[in-house]
Amino acid sequence: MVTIDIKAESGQREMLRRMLTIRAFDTRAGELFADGELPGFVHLYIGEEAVGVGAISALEPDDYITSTHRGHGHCIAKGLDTYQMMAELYGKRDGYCNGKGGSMHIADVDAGMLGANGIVGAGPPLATGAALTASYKDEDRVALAFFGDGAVAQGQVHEGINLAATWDLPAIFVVENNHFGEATPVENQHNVEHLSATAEAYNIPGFTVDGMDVTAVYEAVEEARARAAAGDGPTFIEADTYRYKGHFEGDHEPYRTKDDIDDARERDAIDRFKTRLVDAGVITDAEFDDLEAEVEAEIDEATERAQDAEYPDPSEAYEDMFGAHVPEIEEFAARVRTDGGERQ
Amino acid sequence: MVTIDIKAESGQREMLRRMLTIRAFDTRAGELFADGELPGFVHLYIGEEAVGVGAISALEPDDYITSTHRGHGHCIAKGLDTYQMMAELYGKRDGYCNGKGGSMHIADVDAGMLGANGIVGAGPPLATGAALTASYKDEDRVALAFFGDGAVAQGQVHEGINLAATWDLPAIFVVENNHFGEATPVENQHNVEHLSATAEAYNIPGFTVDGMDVTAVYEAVEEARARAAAGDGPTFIEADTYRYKGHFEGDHEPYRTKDDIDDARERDAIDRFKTRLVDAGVITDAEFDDLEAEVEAEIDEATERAQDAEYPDPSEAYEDMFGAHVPEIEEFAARVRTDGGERQ
Amino acid sequence: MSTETGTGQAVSATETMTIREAIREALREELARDEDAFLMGEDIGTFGGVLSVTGDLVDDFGEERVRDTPISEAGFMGAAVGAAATGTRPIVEIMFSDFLGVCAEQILNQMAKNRYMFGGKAEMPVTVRTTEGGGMGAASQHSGTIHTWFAHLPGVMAVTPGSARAAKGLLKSAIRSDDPVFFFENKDIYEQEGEVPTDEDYTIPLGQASVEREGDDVTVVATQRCVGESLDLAEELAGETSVEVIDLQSLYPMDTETLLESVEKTGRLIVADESPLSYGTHAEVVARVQERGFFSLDAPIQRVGVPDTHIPFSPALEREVMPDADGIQAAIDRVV
Amino acid sequence: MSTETGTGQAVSATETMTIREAIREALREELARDEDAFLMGEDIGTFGGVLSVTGDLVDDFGEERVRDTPISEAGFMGAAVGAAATGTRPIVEIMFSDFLGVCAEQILNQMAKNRYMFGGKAEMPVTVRTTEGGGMGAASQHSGTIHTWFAHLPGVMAVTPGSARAAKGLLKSAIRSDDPVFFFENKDIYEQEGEVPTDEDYTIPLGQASVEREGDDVTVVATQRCVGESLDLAEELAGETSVEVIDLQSLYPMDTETLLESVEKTGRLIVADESPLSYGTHAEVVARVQERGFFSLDAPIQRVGVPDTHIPFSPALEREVMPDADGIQAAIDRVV
Ligand SMILES: Cc1ncc(C[n+]2csc(CCOP(=O)(O)OP(=O)(O)O)c2C)c(N)n1
Ligand SMILES: Cc1ncc(C[n+]2csc(CCOP(=O)(O)OP(=O)(O)O)c2C)c(N)n1
Ligand SMILES: [Mg+2]
Ligand SMILES: [Mg+2]
Repeated sequence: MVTIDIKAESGQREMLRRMLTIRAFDTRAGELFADGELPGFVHLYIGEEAVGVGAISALEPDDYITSTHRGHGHCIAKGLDTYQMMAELYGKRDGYCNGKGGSMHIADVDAGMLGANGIVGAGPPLATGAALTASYKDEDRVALAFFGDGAVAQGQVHEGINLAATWDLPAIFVVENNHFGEATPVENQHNVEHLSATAEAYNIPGFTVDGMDVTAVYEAVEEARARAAAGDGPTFIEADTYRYKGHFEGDHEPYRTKDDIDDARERDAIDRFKTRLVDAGVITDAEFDDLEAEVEAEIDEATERAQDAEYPDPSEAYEDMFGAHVPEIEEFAARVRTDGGERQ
Repeated sequence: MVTIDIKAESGQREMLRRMLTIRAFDTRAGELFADGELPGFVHLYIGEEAVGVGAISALEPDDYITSTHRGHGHCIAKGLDTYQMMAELYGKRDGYCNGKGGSMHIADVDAGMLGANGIVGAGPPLATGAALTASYKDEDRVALAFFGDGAVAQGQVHEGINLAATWDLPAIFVVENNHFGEATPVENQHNVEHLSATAEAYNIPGFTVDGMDVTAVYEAVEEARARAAAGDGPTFIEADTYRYKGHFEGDHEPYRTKDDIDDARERDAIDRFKTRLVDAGVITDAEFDDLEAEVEAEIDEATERAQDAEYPDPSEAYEDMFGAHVPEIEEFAARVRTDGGERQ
Repeated sequence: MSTETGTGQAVSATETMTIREAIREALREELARDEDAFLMGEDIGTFGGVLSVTGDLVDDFGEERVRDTPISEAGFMGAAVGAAATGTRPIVEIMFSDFLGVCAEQILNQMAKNRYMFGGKAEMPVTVRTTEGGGMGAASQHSGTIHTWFAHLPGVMAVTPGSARAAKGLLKSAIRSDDPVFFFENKDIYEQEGEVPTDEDYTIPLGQASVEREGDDVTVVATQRCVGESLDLAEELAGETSVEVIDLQSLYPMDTETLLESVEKTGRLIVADESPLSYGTHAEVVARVQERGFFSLDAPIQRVGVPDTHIPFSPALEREVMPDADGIQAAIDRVV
Repeated sequence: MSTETGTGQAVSATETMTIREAIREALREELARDEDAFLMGEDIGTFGGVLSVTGDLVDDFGEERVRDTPISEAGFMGAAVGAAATGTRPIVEIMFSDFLGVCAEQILNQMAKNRYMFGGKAEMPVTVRTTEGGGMGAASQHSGTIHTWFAHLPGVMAVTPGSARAAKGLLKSAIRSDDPVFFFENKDIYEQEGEVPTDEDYTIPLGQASVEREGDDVTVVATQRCVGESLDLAEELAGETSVEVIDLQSLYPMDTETLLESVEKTGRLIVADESPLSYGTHAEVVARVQERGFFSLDAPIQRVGVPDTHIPFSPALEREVMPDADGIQAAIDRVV
């Protein structure tokens, strides 16, 4: 059973809600970062919501995904809890990684979310591995890798796809082509017009879909999943999308104009999906506003709770390196934490 | 000016000679290895002569090539000296690498031969770099990378091609598809029928040519070189070929039958080219026999001289790590070589 | 067949076998024991591995469990990480350790870091087997000893067996471990024979060294091929100098206690390992022993390793740079 | 502006600048000096580098010489090797040192080995710049300190400046060198200011350490950020304990002589460096100093580094594992 049934009106509303949640979460994250509340790097998914939500809704709940440095949207689409996400952004103990990972490393392996990833292009081989588990254990599961247009220039992306194609593994490769790798336009990274041409090198189906149309993404992934589950191997999907905000918060964006962004906003995925649902009578304008307010309230609460939550104890820095006990870590810790467990 | 003009009869004879030299050299190397005369690994090019000779003859003498672990053929096609090659196989000081490299690392950078390479797939990025030098210095030179069908599964091959394609560098990528990567058939390494489909991922011209037809290879590379030199970027050429001997000498070859090899021999590049030249009156059967005898004599002499040549002095092991003086190497050497420069 | 007492574990029957066989038997037993475990690597199936380590395993376990891969180390190392995180137990062969650079990213940033970055919420039961070292005339790109990189990398363990017994006992522990373990074979000693416990539950804990020979005058702690070189030398010197020989076995975690005990007795330490000397494995042994055993030491700790060169091809050069009994002898001479 | 005498080189006028500026000026001067030199990396052109190191260089030298690349570290590291072998002088930026795993193969088997394998018949004038270290909340995949890997790798040199002067002087030497040199910046100290000679021919030889402060009781040899931490601490302890502070500057080759001289005087040594402790940079310093300075040492050499963890994200955790003045103080307390 798919995660969200797009044919059902309730499913459509849920997809809309998830897109709104992503936008609200990342808008808030951007503000908090600008206010100096969040440490480290924050990469926002605003503008690209249709890709994550469209793709993951069409998967089954047990399916695996691998994500990127720009992972909040994938997490929310996969059903992760916004409080635990926000707590992680703050580096609090309640966060998905107990504060050890931060924005770039949110994971929930049990939920099939194999991790945001700070290394461009690292996800596809991991997804191939998850697909290998499914195939090895004969489970009805597929693995979907999200990665950016920039990542297509990474050799390990090719290796991951080639393995999955050669072994007919149940994998799906989704490029989020937002037209930039940091400050570098996709044209300066690749020689092809459509990144879906990559599929030709592996003799697997390759498509370019409108990544700002959640239905188009959904349908492409639904088909790809059926193919994967039937043992017919991977599919390569390029989702044409756009990021509205800088590469990371703080980016001065010398590489594009405000007009470029405004052009993209004309195709805004949330606006279009909302209009479609309103036109179809699935939702009224008022209901949409309520939904937006609900989502906003959820993010308010997540943020407040995250702000109030506890930091991990410094001694927790020495935990989680291994499953087994490793004496050196303890010994080295003792040298710094000389005074009854307190750092000197 | 091309290295060898295939339109001239003298050129045709020279190409034939180089193919014969490769076959004779590698036949001898195989025998010497079997006799326990040569240390290490030896990978023979027998059966694939048309690829190296066809491709390199169509380049200009100043052009660069990168090679593979199966590099003897590329060296001979590039005009390297068979005595210095053989001396290197023996680990003698007169060898191209003064005995430090062996079969897998013969190089002659000044001659544009940037090295055989023990790492599968490492060559293409190097060739891209050589092409970058040509472009940076505005020199009329191109760089050609040879690599195997197995190497196409390596990410760095893709990265090298993508860079060259994106930057329109004067590079040529030649896959020697001999149908195996060690013991693994190409079908178990890739999902495509023709590896030339790889070119689609970079929007560059891609061709599959008969790699056992020296003329076909020559023409494809001649065209590719013209394209590269004109600033139109790289070309991807798959040469369909076959290796007659084991992956390395000593390979028990459980992955194919003698019939498979016999089938390939029917397409033998030397036989076919010879027949063509005889038919065209470029060479007589007797002249061919003379040529073969000459080549055989050259290899005899190279081998004898190599056998008689001196080994490097053990102290030379400490040389050539850096251009600069590095005191630690000297110090560490002194600990072993305590007794007046002799190893204890 | 004989009986012996292994380090820290009482064992009964043993069998004489080579290191190559010991590795293959460990693989065979663990594949039989745990159906989530599988092998992955280049030409390890029908071909049996280029150095013939996996041999006939594919006949017993089939192609799904002894899986030939394309030449895509980054791809299948990453796939191993993804597979391990989702419930299998991959055992990866990297044909030569020099090829670890090709897949270093998946090791460095994924395999080694996932558990920690995810707050402990990921298991990573991967074993990586590979072969190191000179002696085959395989030249610089097929002869390196790179284990220090992985001993230094937080989040992975690294072992370097110097005997058939250690090979079997450590490999079984590595496979059973829920942490990533690198198992560094040495290609020059695959044929070295030794007594190996036949008990299928014989394992050697990760993080344990083994005193292979007792002595009073000087301690030689060695890894891989250098263990045998040291034992031969100790035998030769017997009567003259009494040499204690320790197989370090596990680079990380390291059994510092066993080293300290030995040095307390002998006062002199030699570290013999085939990694290049600068920033090599030796240095960590030196650092730990002087840290905690400073006042036991009667002389500076000596290092025997590769003199910061690559391994050259020519037989005239190769043995020159490889650490051996001569080098260990010279080191002993400097301090005894 | 002032005058000073740099290590080993008489210099005249200086200017106050940050480490970031010192690096940029070194690049600017060397690009101007040698037209075969060019920069290559991700977003180093118009964007000026993610940590703003290359800044406006593209305006002065154009896009051919300050070349933005696709996200293909293996590809462009390999291209740098191929370009260097054929007559150019590439200066590569790897955005974060954690990404070196992605391109480790081209470094390990090509860049580092070509000259040797080819019997000395290849030049390899490549400089690799990258940034290391915690302190930005950038989490485990963007905060690592991996310089020990490259210090250990035969065939490449590695430097780790701890001041603006060292940054400029060493980078210029690195670029001029015909050997591959890794230049490890530390992202936490880009804004640290210092006096830098303005002379365009001011360089610091690779393989030279710098005594940054003289002292009699204990020597602290430090790298990168730990140099400043040590100097601050030394200042604080002045009157109480007299601390000599040495910026190691060059990991390989290493200036063992300067360390030995210092330890001869102080008898006590602390090594402070941000690499993980086990098999870290510290250990090599320990090994060398005890090897040749054993009888000068009055106490075990102490190591201050990362306690074998990755760098965690949370600000509550990150500073806990980063070596700093507190840790150096604790180490001094153990031996003085
Ligand atoms: C291997 C590697 N190289 C470089 C980086 C730095 N980096 C982080 S995000 C990014 C751009 C990625 O572009 P793309 O794949 O298109 O994803 P997007 O940010 O557009 O979502 C880069 C270069 C990295 N994290 N990993
Ligand atoms: C990165 C790497 N992986 C594995 C190997 C071991 N190896 C050497 S040759 C070879 C097969 C290469 O096949 P192919 O590229 O088709 O070249 P061929 O030998 O057929 O000429 C392999 C796997 C290697 N040298 N480098
Ligand atoms: Mg992008
Ligand atoms: Mg092949």
